[in-house]
Amino acid sequence: MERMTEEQVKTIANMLRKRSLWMIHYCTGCGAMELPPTMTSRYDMERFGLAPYVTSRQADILLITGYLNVKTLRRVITVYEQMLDPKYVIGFGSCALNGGVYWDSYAVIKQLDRYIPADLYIAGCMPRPEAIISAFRHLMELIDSGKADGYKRYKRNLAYYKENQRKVLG
Amino acid sequence: MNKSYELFIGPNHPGIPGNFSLKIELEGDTVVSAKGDPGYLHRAFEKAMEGRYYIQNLALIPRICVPEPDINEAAYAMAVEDLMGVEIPERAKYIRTIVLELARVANYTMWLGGLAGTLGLYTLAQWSIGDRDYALDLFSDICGARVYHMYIWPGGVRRDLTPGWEDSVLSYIRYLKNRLIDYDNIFLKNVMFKYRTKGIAVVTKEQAIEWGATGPILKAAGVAQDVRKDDPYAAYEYLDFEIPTLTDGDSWSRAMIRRWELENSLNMIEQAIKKMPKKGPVCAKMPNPLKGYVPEGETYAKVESARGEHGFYMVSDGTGKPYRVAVRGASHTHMFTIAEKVLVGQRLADVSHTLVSLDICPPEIDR
Amino acid sequence: MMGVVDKIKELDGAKITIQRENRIFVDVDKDRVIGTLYSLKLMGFHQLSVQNVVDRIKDGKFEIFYVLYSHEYKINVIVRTWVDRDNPVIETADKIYPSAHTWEREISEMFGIKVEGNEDCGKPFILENWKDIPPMRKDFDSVKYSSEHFVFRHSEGENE
Amino acid sequence: MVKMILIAIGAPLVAFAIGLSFMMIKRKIVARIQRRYGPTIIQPIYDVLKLLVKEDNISHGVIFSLGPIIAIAGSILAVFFIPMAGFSMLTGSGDLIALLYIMAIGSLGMALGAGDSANPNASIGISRALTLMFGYDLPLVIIVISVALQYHTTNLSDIVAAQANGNWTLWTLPLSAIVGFVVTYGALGEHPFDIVTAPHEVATGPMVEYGGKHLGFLMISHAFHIYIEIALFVDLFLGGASNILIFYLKMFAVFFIMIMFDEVLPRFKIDDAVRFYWKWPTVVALISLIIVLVK
Amino acid sequence: MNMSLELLLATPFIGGLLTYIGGKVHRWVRNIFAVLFSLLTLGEMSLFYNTTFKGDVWGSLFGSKLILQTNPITWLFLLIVTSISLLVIVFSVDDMKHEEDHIVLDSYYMQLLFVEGAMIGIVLAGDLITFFMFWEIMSWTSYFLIVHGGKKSMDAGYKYIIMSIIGAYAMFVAIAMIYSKAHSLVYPDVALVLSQSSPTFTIWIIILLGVGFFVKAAVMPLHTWLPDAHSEAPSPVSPLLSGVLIKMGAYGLFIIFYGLMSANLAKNIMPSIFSTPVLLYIVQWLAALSIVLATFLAIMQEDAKRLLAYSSISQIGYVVLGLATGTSLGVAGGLFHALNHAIFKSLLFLAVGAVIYRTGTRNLSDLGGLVKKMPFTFVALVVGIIALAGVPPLNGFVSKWMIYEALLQKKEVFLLIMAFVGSTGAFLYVYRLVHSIFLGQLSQKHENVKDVPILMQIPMWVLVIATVIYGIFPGLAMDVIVKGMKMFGFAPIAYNLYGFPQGSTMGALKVINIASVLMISFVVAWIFFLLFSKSRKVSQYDNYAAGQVVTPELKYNYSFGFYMSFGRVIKPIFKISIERIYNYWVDAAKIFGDYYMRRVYTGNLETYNSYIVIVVTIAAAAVLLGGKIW
Repeated sequence: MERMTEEQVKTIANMLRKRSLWMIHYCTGCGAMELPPTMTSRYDMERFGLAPYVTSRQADILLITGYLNVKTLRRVITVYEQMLDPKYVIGFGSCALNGGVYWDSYAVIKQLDRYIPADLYIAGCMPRPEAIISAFRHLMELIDSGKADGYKRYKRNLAYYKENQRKVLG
Repeated sequence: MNKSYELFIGPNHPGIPGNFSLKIELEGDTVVSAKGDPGYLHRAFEKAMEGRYYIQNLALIPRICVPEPDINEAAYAMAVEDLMGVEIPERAKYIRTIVLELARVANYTMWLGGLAGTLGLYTLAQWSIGDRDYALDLFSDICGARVYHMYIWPGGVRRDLTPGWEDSVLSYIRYLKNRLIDYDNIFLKNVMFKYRTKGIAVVTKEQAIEWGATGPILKAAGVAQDVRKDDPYAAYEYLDFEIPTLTDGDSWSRAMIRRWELENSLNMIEQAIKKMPKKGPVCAKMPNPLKGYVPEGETYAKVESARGEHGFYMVSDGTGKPYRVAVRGASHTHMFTIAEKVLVGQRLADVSHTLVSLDICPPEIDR
Repeated sequence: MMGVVDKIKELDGAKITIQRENRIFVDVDKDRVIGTLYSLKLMGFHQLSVQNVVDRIKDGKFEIFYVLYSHEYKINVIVRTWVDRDNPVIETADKIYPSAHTWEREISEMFGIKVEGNEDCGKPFILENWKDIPPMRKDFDSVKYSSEHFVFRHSEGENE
Repeated sequence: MVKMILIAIGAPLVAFAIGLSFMMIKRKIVARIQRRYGPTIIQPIYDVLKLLVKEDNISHGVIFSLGPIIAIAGSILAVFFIPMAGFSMLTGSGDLIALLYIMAIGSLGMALGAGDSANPNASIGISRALTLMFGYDLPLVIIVISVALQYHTTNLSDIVAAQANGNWTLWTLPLSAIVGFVVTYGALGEHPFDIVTAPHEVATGPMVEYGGKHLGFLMISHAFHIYIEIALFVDLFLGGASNILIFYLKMFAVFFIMIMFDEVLPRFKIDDAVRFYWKWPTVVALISLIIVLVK
Repeated sequence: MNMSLELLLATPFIGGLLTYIGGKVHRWVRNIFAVLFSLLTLGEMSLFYNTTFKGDVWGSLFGSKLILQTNPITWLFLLIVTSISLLVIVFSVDDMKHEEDHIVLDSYYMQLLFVEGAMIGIVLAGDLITFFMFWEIMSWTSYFLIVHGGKKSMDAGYKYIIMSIIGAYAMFVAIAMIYSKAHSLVYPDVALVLSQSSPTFTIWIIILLGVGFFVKAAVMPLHTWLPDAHSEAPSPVSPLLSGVLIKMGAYGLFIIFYGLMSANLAKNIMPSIFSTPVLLYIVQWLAALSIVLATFLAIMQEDAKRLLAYSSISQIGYVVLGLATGTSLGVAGGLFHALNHAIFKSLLFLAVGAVIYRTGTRNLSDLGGLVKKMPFTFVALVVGIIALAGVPPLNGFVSKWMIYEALLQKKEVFLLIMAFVGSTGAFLYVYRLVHSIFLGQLSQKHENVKDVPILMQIPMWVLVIATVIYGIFPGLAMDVIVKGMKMFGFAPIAYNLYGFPQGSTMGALKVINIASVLMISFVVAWIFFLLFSKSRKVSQYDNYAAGQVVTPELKYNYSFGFYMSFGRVIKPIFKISIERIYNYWVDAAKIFGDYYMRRVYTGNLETYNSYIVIVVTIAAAAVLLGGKIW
C-alpha cells in the first residue's frame, strides 16, 4: 500500500514536472540563435509550459546549445551542479553530440555525455525551432515515463564524470 | 573599507548578448571598472580553416558570427575572388546584395528585440523576433537553411533564386514596413525609451575615431563611414542610399541609426530587386574546388556588417588550403576598446543595455 | 588622394606595394614599425582594423600585419613586419592605436609573441589553463591535440 | 464561532485563489498582447506545484528559509485586515495605518531571507525594492490620509460601508484614485516598476538563489500580494463589495486595465522611479488632499 | 517615603564613589559594586510605581527651595534611566574588559553611575535649580564618558560640550529671568509667574529653556553634536546617550510645555494653527523636519553607530512631535515612544556593540555574513530593527500609531506625511544595518568569530523581552502614562491592555490579535513548508555568479553605498549642509578654547575624576548647607 502511494506520488510529480519545464538562460553556443524564435511569438514554447529562467537554482533544463568549449565546460559543470534535482540536459545539434564541424578543434569537446549526463540530443546544425519543440515534447514523454534520469546517473557515476572532467579541465 | 564589489555579467546571465563574461567592479551602483572575459565561444576557426580546402571552409565561416552569418560568406568569397582575380556576374552581385541586406534586416530586428528586452519591454522583443522569423523563411526558400545559409560562395552564389522569391521578399518588406510603425509607436517614440537611452554610453566623435569604432557607433557619433559607400562591393555601387548620421553618440542615437538603416535596407532590397537582371548566370566559371589552387598572395576583404567593418585577411601560399585567414570582427574593438571604457561610470541598470547598444557579438570576438 | 599615397611612399625604410587603388602594403623593419604606424596615424589613418600574425614557418619568421584605414582618404594601408620565430618580441602599438591592446593580447596568447609595453599580455585571454605550445603556430597540430585530449564518439552505444 | 473559524480558514484560501487566478490570466493576456498563443490557463499552478515537489532544495541558512515563510505569513496576516466582500475579520484590530505597516511585514521578511543568500544580486535587488517602497509610499500615504479624512475614520470596514450605494471614492476623489492606481503598479512590481527583479540587470534580484520549494513559496506569496494590493485599491476606491463575485469582478477590472498599460512600458531606473513617484503622483495626491481638507 | 526619594537620588552617587574606591581593591569588587548599586537604584525606583509625591524639600539655594517630587510621568523616565543604566553596566563588565588601564575603568564606572544619578536628579527635580544643577552634572559627566572612546571621541566630546554649554547658558539666563521675577524656582511658582507675566516674557522664557532642551534632545537644527558623540563614545555608553540622555531633553520639553505652561496659557498668549499654539506648532515642524532629514542622513551612513545615531535624531523627532501635539493621544504617544525608543535603541546599540566587541569594526562595509557566527546578537538586532521600523507587533509600532492617529485627528496632515515618510525611510536604514552586518557574504577574517559572552547577552535578552511585551501589551505602559497625564490636566484616553478601542482614536488597534494571527499564519506556513523535501545546506561560495565560481578572494558582497541611487534622489536637499556651518563654529571655538582649556583639561583621567568629585561635593555641600549660608 505504502509503496503504491509512493509510486503514485512519483507519477503525479512527473506529470507536474513535464508540464512546467524551466530552462536556464545560458547560451553556450551558436544553437542559442534558434532559441529566441522558439521562445517568441512565432513558435511560442510557453504553450508547453517552457519558460526561460535566469539562475541555476530556478531552472530545470540545461540546454547545451551547440559546441562546448573547454572554458565553457567548466562553467556548464558549475551551473549543472548548482541546479536542483530533478534536472535535465538537452544537447543541441551535432556539435554537442560528436564535435560536429569542430572535430579537429583543440578547444571544443567532442562528447557531451562524458562530462555531464545528457538526457536527449537534437540532431542538426542548427536544429530548427520545430526540432527543438519536438525534442521538448520528447523530453516530456521521457519525464512522464521516468526515463529522464540523467541527474540520477550523474550521482551514481559521479567518479566517472569527475574523472573525465578532470582530464579535460586539468 | 571595502568600497567596491565585483559582479559577473555572464556567461549565465540574461544581460549578456551571448556566451561571454563581463566582470564589473562596482561601487554602490556605479561601475568603476569593467573587464571582458572572452573565450567561451572559442572554436579555433582560424586554425581549422588552415587545415581545410577553400570549399570546405564554406561550412565553417558562417558560424563565426551567428546573428548575421552571411557577411562572413561574402567577405570570404570576396577575398578568394580577389586572390583569384575573378569577376562575378551581374546577377550574382544583386543577389548577394539582396541576401546581405535581408540578413541585415534580420539582424536589426533581432537587435531591436534585444535592446527592448534589456530595457524591460518584452512585448517588442516578442514582436520583432517573431517578425524576423519570416526573413529566415525567405532564406530557407533559397538555400534550405534558416540560419547558416552557405549561399554566397566564391564566384557568385550557390544557385539561382527560386521562382517567385522576389515577390515573397517584396511582400515581406511591405509587411515589415507596416510593422515598423508599430515598433516606433511602442518603443522608439516612447517617452520612457528616450528617458532610458538619452545620454547613456556616449561615444563622442573624437573618441569613436581614436578608439577605432566602426559601423553604427561611428555613424551615431557623426562620421559617415560605411564600407558599402567607401569601398563598394556586390551591387551597392548601383544602388541609391544614404548613410544616416547623428552627432550625440549616445545610446539613443545608435538606436535611431539602426532604425534608419533598417528602413534603408528594406528600400535597398526593393531597389535591387527592381534593377536586378532577370536572367543570367549567378556564378562565374570556377575551377574544380578540390584541384583549383588559389594563387599566392594576400588580401584584405571587408564588408559592412550590422556592427561595423567585418574583414577577412587572407594569405594564400598557392595550395588548395588557405595559409592563414585572420578575421576582423567589429565587436572585437567595440568590446575591449570601447565598451570597457564606456561602461566605467555607468549605472548597473545600464550595463546590459550598453552592451546591446554597442552590439557586442561574442562569437565574433572569440572565433 | 594621390597626395597621401606620395606621402606613404616617402616613409623611411618602407617597401611600398600598391595592390589596388585603395589597398597599399607597407613593409618595414621590426624597429621601424612603431614609427611608421605613428607617421601613418598622423597622416589620418585613425582606424586599426586588425592586427594579427602569419606564421611563416619556412622562413622562421612571424609576419605581423596591421590593417589601417583612413576615414578621410578611404584607403587601407597594411603595414607588415617580421620577427624571428625563436625570439618573438615586438613593441606595443597601443599608445598609438588603443584597439591594438586587445589584438596584442590575442596574438601573444595565440602565437606566444612577447609584446613589450603591454602589461596585459601574458595573462590568460581566450584560452584557459593552456599548457601546450601556443595553438595558432603552424607547428601545433590541432588534430593530434584534439584526439589526445578528447574522446571521439565512434559508434552507437553509451560510454558508461 | 464555527463561522469565524471557517472564515479564518477560508479567507486566505479565497485570497490565494483570486491572486492565483490573476496570475493565470495575466500570463494569457500578456501572451496575446505579444502576439503569442500563451501557456495553458492553469500554467502557474503547474509551476508552483512543480517547484514544491522538487526533490532537492538548497538553503543558505535558517534565515534564508524563513524568508519565504515570513513572506507568506505576513501576506496571510494582511488578508485578514482587508474587508473581503463583507467579511472583515480583523478590521477592528488594526486600521488603515496599521495595515500599511502590516503589508510591509512580508516584504521585510522576504528581504531578510534574500539577504541571507549571500549574493550581491539579491542585495541590490532588495536595496532597489526598499528604495522603490520608499518611493511609492509617499503618494500612498497621502491618498490614504485623504481617504481617511474624507470618511473621518481609518477603519477600512467603515470606509467600505461609507461607500455603499455607488458613492465610491473614485467619484468623490478621482485624483486620489488615479494616484492609487499608479501606486499599485509600484507595489506589485509591474512594468515599468519591475526594477527589483529586472533579469537583465540583477538576474531576478532577491530571488536569485531561491529555487525549489522556496521559490514556490515566493510565488504563492506573490499571489497573495496581488490580491492584497488590488483588494485594498478596490476597498478604498471602488467601494468594496457585498458579495464575492462582484468583488472579484471589480478586482479583475482593475487588474485588466493594469496589464493593458504595463506591457508597453520599458523599465525605470530606480532613482528615476523614486523621482517619478515623488513628483507627479505626490503633487496630484497633495492636491486631492487639500481638496479634502478644504471641503 | 520622604527619605527614600533622597536615597534614590543619592544611591548612584554613593555607588559611584564606592565603585571607584572598590576599583582600587580589585576589579571584581568594582564590577560587583557597580552592578549592585545600579540594581539597588532600580529596586528603590520600583517602589515609587504609581506614587505621586509633590514637594519634598531637600535644601535651599538663593532663597529658593530645592524640591524633589515624583509622579507617574517621572516614574516612566526613572524606569528608562535606571533600567537602561543597569543593563549598560552589566554589558560593560565584559565589553570594557579589554581596557588595560584600571584607572580608566574605575572612573568609567563611576561616571556611569554619576550620569545615572544626575538623570535621576533631573527627573525628580521639583524646581529649576535642582533641575539645572543635575543637568550640568549630567552634561559634564557624560562628556567624560564620551571621551573614553579614544582620539576621535575627543573632538566629538568637544562638539558636544560646547553645544551643551550654549544650551546651558540659554537655560541659565531663562532661570535667572524667572528668578528675578518670582524669587522662587519651584515649578508651581514658576507656572504662576509665567501665567501672570507679559506674553513676550513667557515666550522668551520658553524659547530660552527650549534651546537647552533642544540641544540635549538633538532636534534639528541643534542636532549636530549627536552623530559624532553617539558614534564615537564607547559601545556601552552609546545606548545610555541615545536611549536615555536625549530623553532628558524630551522630559524637559514635557515639563515646560505642560508643567510650567498650562495648555490654556499657551493658547491665550499666542495664536493657534490647527488648534495648536504657534510655538508648539513650530516645534512640531522642527521635529518633523528632524524625522525626515535625519532619516535621509541615516540612510546614507556607512558606519553602524552613526547610522543609529542619526536614527536617534529621527526617533526623538517622533517623541517631540507627539509631545507637542497637545492632545492626550499625541502626548501619550510621545511619552510611550520615549520609553519604546529607549528600549529598542539601547538594544540596537548593545547589539552593534556586541558586534564591535567581536570584530573590532563598526564599518558596515567591512562586516557581513555574521548571522551564522552570532545568532543571538542577530535575533536581538532583528527585534530591535523591527521595533524601530515600527512594524507590528513590536513596541515601536504602537507608539508611532498613536502619534499618527493624534496628528490625523488634528488634521495636521503635512506633519503626518512627514512622520510617515520618516518611518518608511526607517525600513531602508534598518535593513541596511542588519544586512551589512549579518547577511551577505561572511568575510574570511571573521571566520572565527563567536557569539558574545553571556553577560553581554543578558542585557540584550532583557530588552528583547521588553520590546515584545510593550509591543503586545501597550496597556502596561499606558497605565502609567495615562495616570500621570491626568495630573497635568489631560483628558484620559480609552485604552485596554492590548491596544485601543475605536472611540478616542479614528481606528482601533488590538496588537495581540495582530501578533497571534501572525504567529498562527507563520506556524501554518512553516508546517506547510516542512511537508516538502528537506533542504540541503550549501556554503556561501556555492552561489550564483553567472556560471563563474565564487572564491573567498572575490569581493562578492554588496554593502558600500547600499542606497547610492536613492542618495542621488535626495542629494539636492543636502546641498546646504547645516553641519558644515556648525563645524566652522565649533572649529573656531576650539581654537579659542584650546588655549585656556588645555590648562584645566590635562587629558589625565585622574584629574578629571577629581574635578567631578570636587564639583559634586561642593554642589552637595552648597545645597545641603545652602539654607544656612545664604
